[in-house]
Order: sequence, then structure tokens, then C-alpha cells
Amino acid sequence: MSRILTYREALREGLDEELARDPNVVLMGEEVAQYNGAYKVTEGLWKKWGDKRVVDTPISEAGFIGMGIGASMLGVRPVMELMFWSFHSVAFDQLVNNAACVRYMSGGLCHCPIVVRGPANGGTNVGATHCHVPEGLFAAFPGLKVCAPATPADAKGLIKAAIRDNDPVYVMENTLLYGTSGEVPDPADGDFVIPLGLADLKREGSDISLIAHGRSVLHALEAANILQSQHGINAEVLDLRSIRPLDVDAILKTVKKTNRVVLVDESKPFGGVSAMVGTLIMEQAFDDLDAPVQRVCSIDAPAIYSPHIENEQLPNPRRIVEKVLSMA
Amino acid sequence: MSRILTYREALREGLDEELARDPNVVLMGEEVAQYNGAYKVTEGLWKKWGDKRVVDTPISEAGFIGMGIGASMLGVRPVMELMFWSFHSVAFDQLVNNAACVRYMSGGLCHCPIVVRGPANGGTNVGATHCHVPEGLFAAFPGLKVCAPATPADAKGLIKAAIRDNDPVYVMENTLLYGTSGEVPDPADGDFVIPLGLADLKREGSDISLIAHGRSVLHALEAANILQSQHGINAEVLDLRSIRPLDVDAILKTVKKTNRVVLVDESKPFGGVSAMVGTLIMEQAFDDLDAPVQRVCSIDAPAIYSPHIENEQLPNPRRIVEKVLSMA
Amino acid sequence: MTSASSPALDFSQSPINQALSPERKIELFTMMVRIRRFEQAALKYYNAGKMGGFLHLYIGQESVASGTISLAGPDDHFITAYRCHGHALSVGMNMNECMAEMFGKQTGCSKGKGGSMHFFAPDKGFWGGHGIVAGQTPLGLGLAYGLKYQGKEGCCLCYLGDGAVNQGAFHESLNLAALFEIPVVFVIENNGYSMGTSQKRSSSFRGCLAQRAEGYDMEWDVINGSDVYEVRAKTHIAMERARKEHKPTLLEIDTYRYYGHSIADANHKKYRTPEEIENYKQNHDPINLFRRRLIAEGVLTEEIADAINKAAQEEAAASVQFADQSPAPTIADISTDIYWETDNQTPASRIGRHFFDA
Amino acid sequence: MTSASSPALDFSQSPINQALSPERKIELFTMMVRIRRFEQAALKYYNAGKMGGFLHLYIGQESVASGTISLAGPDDHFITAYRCHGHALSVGMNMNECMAEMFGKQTGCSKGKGGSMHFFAPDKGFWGGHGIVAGQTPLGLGLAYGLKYQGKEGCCLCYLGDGAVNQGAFHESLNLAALFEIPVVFVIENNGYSMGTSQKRSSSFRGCLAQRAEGYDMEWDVINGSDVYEVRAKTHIAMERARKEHKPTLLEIDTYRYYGHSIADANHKKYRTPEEIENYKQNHDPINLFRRRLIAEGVLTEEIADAINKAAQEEAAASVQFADQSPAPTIADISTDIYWETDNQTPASRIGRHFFDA
Ligand SMILES: Cc1ncc(C[n+]2csc(CCOP(=O)(O)OP(=O)(O)O)c2C)c(N)n1
Ligand SMILES: Cc1ncc(C[n+]2csc(CCOP(=O)(O)OP(=O)(O)O)c2C)c(N)n1
Ligand SMILES: [Mg+2]
Ligand SMILES: [Mg+2]
Repeated sequence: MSRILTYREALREGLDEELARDPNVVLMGEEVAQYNGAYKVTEGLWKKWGDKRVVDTPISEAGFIGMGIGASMLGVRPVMELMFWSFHSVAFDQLVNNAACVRYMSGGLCHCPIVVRGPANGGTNVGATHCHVPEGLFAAFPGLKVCAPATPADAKGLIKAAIRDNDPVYVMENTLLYGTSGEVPDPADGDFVIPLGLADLKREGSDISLIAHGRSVLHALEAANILQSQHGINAEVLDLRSIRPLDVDAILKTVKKTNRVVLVDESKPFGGVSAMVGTLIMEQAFDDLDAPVQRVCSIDAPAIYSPHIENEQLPNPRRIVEKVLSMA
Repeated sequence: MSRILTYREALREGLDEELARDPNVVLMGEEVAQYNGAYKVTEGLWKKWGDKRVVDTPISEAGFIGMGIGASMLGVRPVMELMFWSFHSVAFDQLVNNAACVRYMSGGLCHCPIVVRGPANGGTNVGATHCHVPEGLFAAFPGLKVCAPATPADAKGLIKAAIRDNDPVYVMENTLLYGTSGEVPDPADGDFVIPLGLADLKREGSDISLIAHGRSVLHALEAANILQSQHGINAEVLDLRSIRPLDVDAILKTVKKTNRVVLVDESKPFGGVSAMVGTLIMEQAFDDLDAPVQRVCSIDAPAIYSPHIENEQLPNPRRIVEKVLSMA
Repeated sequence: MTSASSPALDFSQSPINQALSPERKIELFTMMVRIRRFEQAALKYYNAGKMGGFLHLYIGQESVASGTISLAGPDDHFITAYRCHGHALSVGMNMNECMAEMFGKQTGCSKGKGGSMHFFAPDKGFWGGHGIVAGQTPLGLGLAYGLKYQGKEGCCLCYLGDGAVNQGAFHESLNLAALFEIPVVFVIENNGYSMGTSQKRSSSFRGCLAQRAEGYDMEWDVINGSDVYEVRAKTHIAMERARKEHKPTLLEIDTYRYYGHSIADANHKKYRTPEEIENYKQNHDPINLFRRRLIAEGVLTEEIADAINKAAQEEAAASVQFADQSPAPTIADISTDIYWETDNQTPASRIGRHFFDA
Repeated sequence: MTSASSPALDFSQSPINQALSPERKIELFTMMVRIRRFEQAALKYYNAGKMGGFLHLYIGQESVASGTISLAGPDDHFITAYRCHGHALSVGMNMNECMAEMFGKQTGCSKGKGGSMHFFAPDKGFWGGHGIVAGQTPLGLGLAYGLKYQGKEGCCLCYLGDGAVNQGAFHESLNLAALFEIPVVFVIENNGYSMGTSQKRSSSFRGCLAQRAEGYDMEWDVINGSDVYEVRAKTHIAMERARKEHKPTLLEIDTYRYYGHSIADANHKKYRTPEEIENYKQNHDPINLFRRRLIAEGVLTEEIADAINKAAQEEAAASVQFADQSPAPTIADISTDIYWETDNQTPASRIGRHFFDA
């Protein structure tokens, strides 16, 4: 049995279940407790679990994330919210040095079972400093794991996997997905966890592969519908879900099947997840390609504020369709 | 007429000339003045130019780099040293938000003519937190410019271009190059500036293109010699020099010439400059490729300390030669 | 707090306030009224869906920006966080460019690229409008550094919130300011809350937040923000210390915001009691208090005050019309204002690829 | 400073020192001597090219690590910066694993992956060894947070340098520690310099650095590091405050390093006068002073002290031999100790690609 939940509710259910499962799990972040979360993901959890398990922090991201890392080395399992993932910039050292390297530098003596989560997306007209999508940035650091769920079920399954994982996992959510709904298995039917590193074929197709993650998956699905109905092109949509570990097998499989690929990635075009996936495909499936892999990324500028135009800066179904048609 | 200078001396000469040219140029950083610089790049400049032009700062990278950004908006031209580029992690917000976005967010009203410079490299056994090579990381942010000189002449020419540029330029030097020497044009022969965005063909060849930047260029040249003398393979070596702006024309030209490419990049293999250049080549020169572009990067782990093994983690001539031979 | 009709100390008699002509007093009052009316109009059209993103209202805090910036000399500069409308109008930006910015239009002060959090007017000494909490504090330090470097007798007023004091960049800025003797005045606009978190739940301190300055051997003071005369009198001292002695100061101005953190903040009546909000509006409102004060001084009459109010409302309404009728940015506009060199089509801009759109 | 033969206050009479048996006093003395001899051996073989990277010697500062860590109870934890050898030995790590780490060998405490700056022994409560200035301060806070979370009556001693106090992360940690009542004791090892920069050129402060704690309403104290009895007496108070009341403290221990910042620092006789260095060695050396003290107390004789010294030298020499003969890591070793899941070959580690080597 499954129920329809919003992405937000699915995350919350995942957090709630993990709080119940393991007394070492503690949620921390700005406004996560008494205010119920800036985006209401943690609504009700402070009331239910109290001051010890759900903790409001000052606006000190380096301080409280570093604190979580330190506590995790002793066995506490902090799940820390960045109100926006964009605020990683003030905690970067803790995120990429202490969390990513402490295991290595100690020859495996320390470990760091933390989760950092929060929304990482453009599209809400909040300007350049609030719209970073740092999946690729963090996945570049060995020692870190990164995922970016696109649906409510994936959000629940991945947040639970992230919390149980014994390595630092950075979960990139999306403010524009929080309100979207979808089926999520009933807890009564058993523990629902989606392993990191497993992509999901969100739509089968034969003519071209659209590979995406996060909200771009929804754009890709919409584009696939348009391609099918208006152009007779049957596109396959692969949702990476997890960026590191990355399901390279699933990527190569769809490439071998369709021989044509468009990568959809909200990153800026210099680097990002798509440059990595593009390079991987070239390195490992060069002979399977009938055409060069193409990409639809955000237009290469800081994020513009104007609500009249921001959506045009981001990948969107129209831009994906145009890119696919340009490859014909 | 040119002289033999070390990379360190060439940088210093460039800084000195720019201090003389423009009274708004001010050098700042930890130990750059009275101590003469942790790596002696700024040796003698405090004595020559005094407290106003060469400024020692506390260990407050976010504070002093932000200070430089603010001052630059008023027309001061700070050239700020990070003792290691790795310490970007504690100043990340200033580097990627304030410097990169202030022009955009103000609709072009502000500008930010700063330079941030310092060494960015592995190979000196200083461990994971001190070995980041963030060229690709910063080049991913529109609004920023990044270069990474490999020779003394390039170091001088690029640091001077960076200082004159009216946008933020991040210059990635290398502690292992500071002591290397090479010809540098005599100042008596005129102002020597190398524009950003211009690659340099460091060795002509016909069989394969090795594309690199920074110290990897020296490895590529050494590998090219081995390939020539021991395997009869004539490799071309293209030094990108500048990562953003990037000389895409030069990249495409060498690809069209040799039809085979190995990218050499000290970055970790997830992302980095090489994933971007690989993707660019695929997007724009797919039909010119006889084989998939291959990469030689650092082995995908935090930087190991052990002096017995660190060089094996990095790109080195042996690994490049092996990669080229594997493509035959 | 005491009510402004019987202030503990009468700051109207401070020399800097005595020097104010009746016209300047009316200007100051008018500015406060204009900020409020501008924002009320913004609120209305935000709710009508004309803007995107966040809207952080300054209503209740008007005396801080207008009072401090009324002290500006030719070489003084200003920088603040995302709650920036009051500062923008106070430096002399007009309502049209500000409203158009929020509407995301080409005619906005930042061409619709910055939005509500990112107003700029460098020609008026105003350097934004910054969204990352405390991220502007090293910039403010740097502006002041630049002034000193260039030998100008000016200072920079750098504003931040009570929640922002716990960011590392601010601490680094305080040490640098004191160590290098930089002419910066940091102004904590203490409205008691950072989003839903009261000051005492976000900061550990002795006495007050500004007292942290002592740890850096820096001067500090606390100001009652409901009295714009006090704001001016005490800020003037700090600005003179900066301009003449190159010594920084940390000021804490007690104030209050009447609305939520942003208009998205539906909780703001949960973390604060209605009585608390009402008390501020009734007894500490800086505009009402100054109005009464000026009327008592004979500088203002009820009629003139009402007329000022009405004019401000009309000006705000006109700015809405201007904004609404202005053109939106185009897709091409997304790709400008990134590099100075490419915008100015310099020789450097023609070498190498700057943009990587596929 | 007064010499330890006539201390201003006689901390040997503090209860925590009175409680020390002669054996424990000798142990403490031995530890200080072992640190020094270990490092002298390290210096010799660093100069002989047996190590890479940096070597930051602790010589001169031994009383700080050994004195504070001698107070450790079963639930106390420790974390420090890159100048970490003294702390490592003080928690009970042996010279072999430490020397081997610097030699970059598999038998090193961190398998040759961390080097001189990154010693670790979590089983002994020692969490490194960290290279980014002040980057360890939130971690120390977090260890203490973890202790409180788990209901343990312990504390975390978190060490940092006098130059590190100007990093943002430390400031954030201070506020969080005081606000959340975390059982952490921050210990500033004030050796007067951050690389070539004297304390007064890097920090603006009133009185002393530790006084900055007042801004966070936190307890603080200043300690003369040349007297290990004083180190113990005052640190004990702070640790008890942490353990029993969950209240943090900021301690500043005045000390001195005899060598340069690292062995690469050829300038260290330029930014400090030879007289200054000589004065410390002659009059404030914590080992010499404690030795004289214990001899005066009748706990130690010259002969025993010499024997301890000799044994430490031999132990250090043996550790060099151990390190030299140990195997180096292999290329395969580069790729382990990155993820817990892959190291432990868990089911999770078999899903998706974790490493991207071409
Ligand atoms: C580094 C960072 N963390 C978090 C946020 C989200 N945020 C924006 S405003 C704010 C509250 C700030 O409160 P305060 O400093 O008191 O200013 P006020 O809103 O009261 O003017 C928070 C948490 C942010 N913009 N930047
Ligand atoms: C963030 C950062 N900036 C700069 C450095 C380089 N660095 C290493 S140690 C040091 C001086 C630190 O001095 P102090 O804190 O007094 O400690 P001490 O060396 O005296 O023990 C500097 C500048 C660094 N490791 N990390
Ligand atoms: Mg506030
Ligand atoms: Mg020091």
C-alpha cells in the first residue's frame, strides 16, 4: 500500500522514522525546531521529540556543522539543515576538509556519519547568492557522498539511507519540489530505504536518453512527453538520484540502448555534474555514441533575480526539446 | 634580451612592476610583508614599498579577502596572497559570492578588480587539507577568472595581466615551480604581459595532444620526450595557462591536428578542469576524435602524506606515458 | 524604555541635532514616512504576485537608516544586508528604481538582476543590499579601508542584524578593523529576532551584543532606536571617531520590525506575542514619536505631517505604476554584467572563451 | 614572570597537585622529557631527509600538553592543531607510531596518510592533529557536545594558537559553547607568535586574548605555562566546571616555542631577538623548572632525572629505527580509508561507483 505524500512530508516521515529508530540521530539547524523549519520540512518534530533531538542553532554554519562533525566522531548522528544549501559557502572548510578528510588523515581511525541537507536550487527568484546547486562541487571531493532526490518516494528513501550511512552524505533537496506529491510506500509495509548509488529509470524509451537529477528530472519527463506527442521521439529518462556514489552501469546501459544522450543539469555549464557524466560516457561508451553527448544547463551567469526571466536561465522542458531536436 | 629567472623571481618582478605602475595596487596576506612571504615570492617588496603597499594580515582569510573586495569596489586594487590556495575553504563565501556576483547583482554598478594568488598543488607531502587544486572549482563560477602559469615567463606575464584586469582573477601558482627557472623577457624590452585566455603550444607534435596546465605541463613535456625517444610517438603539448577565459580555439585546433587527446590535470577525476575540457572536446570536435579523450588525474582520494608515495597519486610522466600507450 | 515625550536624555539638544534646521528635520521625518509608505506599497504588490523571491520589510526600523544616513558627508559610504530598502531611500535612491527592481524590471536599480535584497547605488555611496548573513561585513570594512588608503576623510557605516553577529566573517572584520584602525562603524540593528529566534536564543553575551567590542579593544555604544535624535547624536560621535581618528566603533541600535522576518514568515505572531508587537507600535514607533516631537517643537503641524504622508503614498503608488509598465529583462540580459571586460568590450574580452553555454 | 624557584603563587599546594603522588610527579616530568627528546630526534631525521612536508616542533611548550592532559579522566577528550606531537605523547601514544607517521610509513598512527600534522588516537581520546588554522575548534566543541548528548561526565580540551583566535570558526564556536552550555575548554597556547607575526600584530585585544570570552559571558583565565603546577591547577578548575556544570572556559597559557614556526622557518631569529629566545630557555623552560622543583621537593634526584633523560633519548632513537625499517604505503593504500562503507565492504559499498579513477 502506498499513500500520496508531498516531498516535504516524505522527508519529514523519513526523518521521524530515523529519530525513532536511533537515539543518536539529532536534527540541527537554523529554525528547524521551534519555528518548524524555514520550509517546514521538520514541522512537528521538535514538539514530538523535544529539545535534545531537534536543535535550533544560531546563524553559524561553520560552527554548528563543525560541531556536528565533531559529535559524529563520538557516535552521535547529526542531521544538519542548511536553510539553503547555498550557505555552504560559509561552512566550506568544515564540509570539504573536516568531513571529507578526517577519515583519510587518521588512516581510518575516525569516521563521520553526518548528513547535511537542505534545498539547492534556482527558480524561486532569490538571486545569485541563494541559488547555488553544488552537487557536482561536493561530489568532486572523495570522502563525500551526494544525492539529489526528485520525487517524494526518493526523498524519503534516500534521506533514510543517508542517515544510516556511516560516511558524510549531503542531500540536496529543492524548494520547488517540497510541495509536489507522489506515491510513497506505507511504513506498515516495511522499512523503505533507497540505497545511495542506484539510478532510477523514470521513463523507458528507445530513441534518446535524457539523464538528469533533482528537479531537472521533472523537466526531462515533461520534455519526453512533448517529444513523444509532438515529434514522435521516444525518450528514455534516467534519474541519477545519487551523484556519488554514481550508478555508472545504469548510465552506460541507457547509452548503449539509445546511442544518443542529452544531459540535463541545473549546474552552470563549466563543470557541474553534466561535465563529469559527459566525460564518463566518452571515456567508457565512446563507440556507442551516434552523436556527441549534449547538455542543457543553466545559462552561464550568476542567477538572475527577475521572475520574468529566471526560468529561462534554468533548464526547462522547452530548452530540452529544442536541444533534442537540434541533434536530429 | 631575456634573462633566466626563477618562477618566484618572475612573479616578484611582475608584482614589483605593477606596484610601480599603479599606486592603487596593494599586496596583502599572511606574512607577505615583514617575513617576506612564506614562500618568499614577495621578498624585498615590503622593504621597498613600505607599510601602505605591502600589508601583513592576521590569519583571517574571509576577513581580509572580503576587505580587499570591498576596497576594490572603491578603486583600490588588492593583490591578495593565500599562503596556500587550499585556505580558500575558510574564505569561500567571499570568493564565490561577493567577488563573483557583486557585479551581476548590482546590474553592473560595482566591479571587483582583485587578484587572489598563491600556490595550489600537491606534491610537497603536506596532507589532504593543504593540497587542493581548485582551478576547476573556481572557473565554474561565472564572474571569476582563473589562470595557472607553468613557466617563469608565463607567471610574470599572467600576474601582470591579472592585476590589470578589471574582474576578479585567481592565480594558481605552485610551490614546486617557485624554484624552477626559465627565460623571461627583459623589462628594458618593454612591458611584458600575457593576456588571459591564451593557451600556449609548448611542444609541437603530430600524433597525440597532451593538454595540461600548471605543473602538469612539465610532466607532459617530460612524457612527450619519453614518448618520442622510446616509442617514436610525437606528442603535442598544449598549455592552457588560463582556465577561464579558456582558449577553446587552441584546444580544437590541436584536436583536429592529432585526433587523439590525453588531458593531464592534477585535479581529482570527478569534475576538475579535465572533465570540462573533455566535455568541450566531445561537444565541439566529436568527429575529429579517433579515440575517446583520456585523462590522467590525481588518484581519487584525499591527498596522501607519505613522501614515499605521494608522487604516484599525482599525474607524473610515467602515468602519462602509460596512458598514451594504452590508447594505441 | 521611556516614551519619547519624556526621554531619559534629551538628545534633541546634542550639537549635531541642534544644528538641524527645521527644513532638515522635516526632510528627516519625510524620509522615514517615505520608507514606510514605499514598503507598504511593496507589500501590497508582493501579495498581488508582482514580485518574486523574498520581501524583508524594514517597517518599524526606519529611524535607523534614515537617522544614521542623515549624517552622511561626501566621503561616507554605506552597506547593509538584505533588509535594505530603508537604506536605499535614505541615501537618495528614488522609489521608481527601487520598486522596479522588486518587480524584476530593466529599469530597476540593478536591472532586475538583484531583487529586493540587492539594491545598489554606488554613485550615492550605497554598496548594497547583501543576502548572505554577515557577508557584507568584510566588504564594509574594505570600503573603509579604501577610504583610508585613498586619504579621504570619510567612513563606512556597515549594518548587520542581531542574528548576524554570530557569523565568523563579522568577528574577523572586528579584529581587522581595530587592528588596522579602519574608519568603519558597524551598526547592529537589533530588532530582537533573527527570523523566529530571539536574541537570547542565538547569542551568548554579557550586557549587550555591542559589548563584544571590548574583546577587540574597540569602542561601542547602545542606542534607543525609537528616538531618531539619539540615533543621530550617538552615531555622529562614532562617525567622527572614524573620520578623524581612524578608529572603528560597534554600535547596537535597539529597534523592532513590525512584520515577519520576510513576508513568507507566517509564524511571526507565534514567536512574539501580539502584546509585544502592539506595544512597539503604540509606544515606540519612531515615526509617530518623531512626528509628535516635531509638532511639539513647532517644526511640524498635523496638516503638514498629513500632507507629507499623502505625498509619500502617492509617490509610492506612482512607483508601482512605473515598475509595472517598465520592460522586463530579456534572455540576452541574463548574460551581461558578469565581467567588466566583456561588458566594456575591451581587447581582453576578445581573447579566450568567457562563457560556456552549449 | 617570576622564576619557578620563587613562584608568585605556589600552585604545588593546589589540591589537584597535592594529590599527586611522587610517582605521578615523576611520570609527568618524564612525559615532558620524552616529548622533547622525541622531537629532537624528529628534527635530526627531518633534516636528514627522512620526512616530507612540515615539522612544527613543540619544544618549549611541553608543560601545556603534558600538564593539561595529565588531568584526563576516562571521558575526557582532546583535539589540537598541527603542532600535535606533545599532545599525542601525552595521551599515551607511543613514539614508534608517531615517528613512523612522520616517516610516512604504514606503521604510523595514521598509516602514513596524515604526517606530522595529523596524529590521531581516538581510543585514547585524541582526535588529531589538524592543519587548517582553527578548523579544529568546532570539532572540539562537537566532541564536547557529543559527551553531553551521551550523558557522560567528561569534557573536551580543544587547543589552538594565538594566531588562530582570529578565525571566524573559533568565534562561532565560542558563542555556541556558551549558548548551549557545552563542556569544552578552549586552550590558547600563546607562544607569542603566529609564524613571523607577533601577537600584537595579529590581534587587537584588551588585556589578554582570553578576555574575549567575556563578550560571550564565558569564564576565562590566564596561566603561566612555565609552571606545570599552575597549568594543572587552573586547567583542573576549568575541566571541573565543564564536567560538572557544563560550562565552557577559555584559557590562555603563556608559553614559548624555541624553534621556528616549522623547520622551514629560517626567519625565526629575525622576528624574535636572540635574547628573547635565550631568556626563555634560561629562565622559563618548563622542563628545567619542574626538574629543579622536584629535586627541591625531594621527589627527584639529579641521577634519576638524568636516567629519565637518557631513557627518553634511547626510546626516541629506537622509534627512529622502527620507523626507518617499517614498510612504506603502497599505491593501493592510497585508495583506502576514504569511506567507512567501502573499507568495511558493506552492502552499501557495492552499489554505485565510489571512485572515478580513469
Ligand atoms: C549565511 C546565511 N545563513 C542563513 C541565512 C538565512 N537567513 C537570512 S536572514 C536570517 C536571519 C537574520 O537575522 P538578523 O541578523 O537578526 O537580521 P534581521 O532579519 O532581523 O534584519 C537568516 C537565518 C542567510 N541568508 N545567510
Ligand atoms: C586557514 C589557515 N590559514 C593559514 C594557515 C597557515 N598557517 C599555518 S600555522 C600558521 C600560524 C598559526 O599560528 P598560531 O595559531 O599562533 O599557532 P602556533 O603555530 O604558534 O602554534 C599559519 C598562518 C593555515 N594552516 N590555515
Ligand atoms: Mg534581527
Ligand atoms: Mg602562536
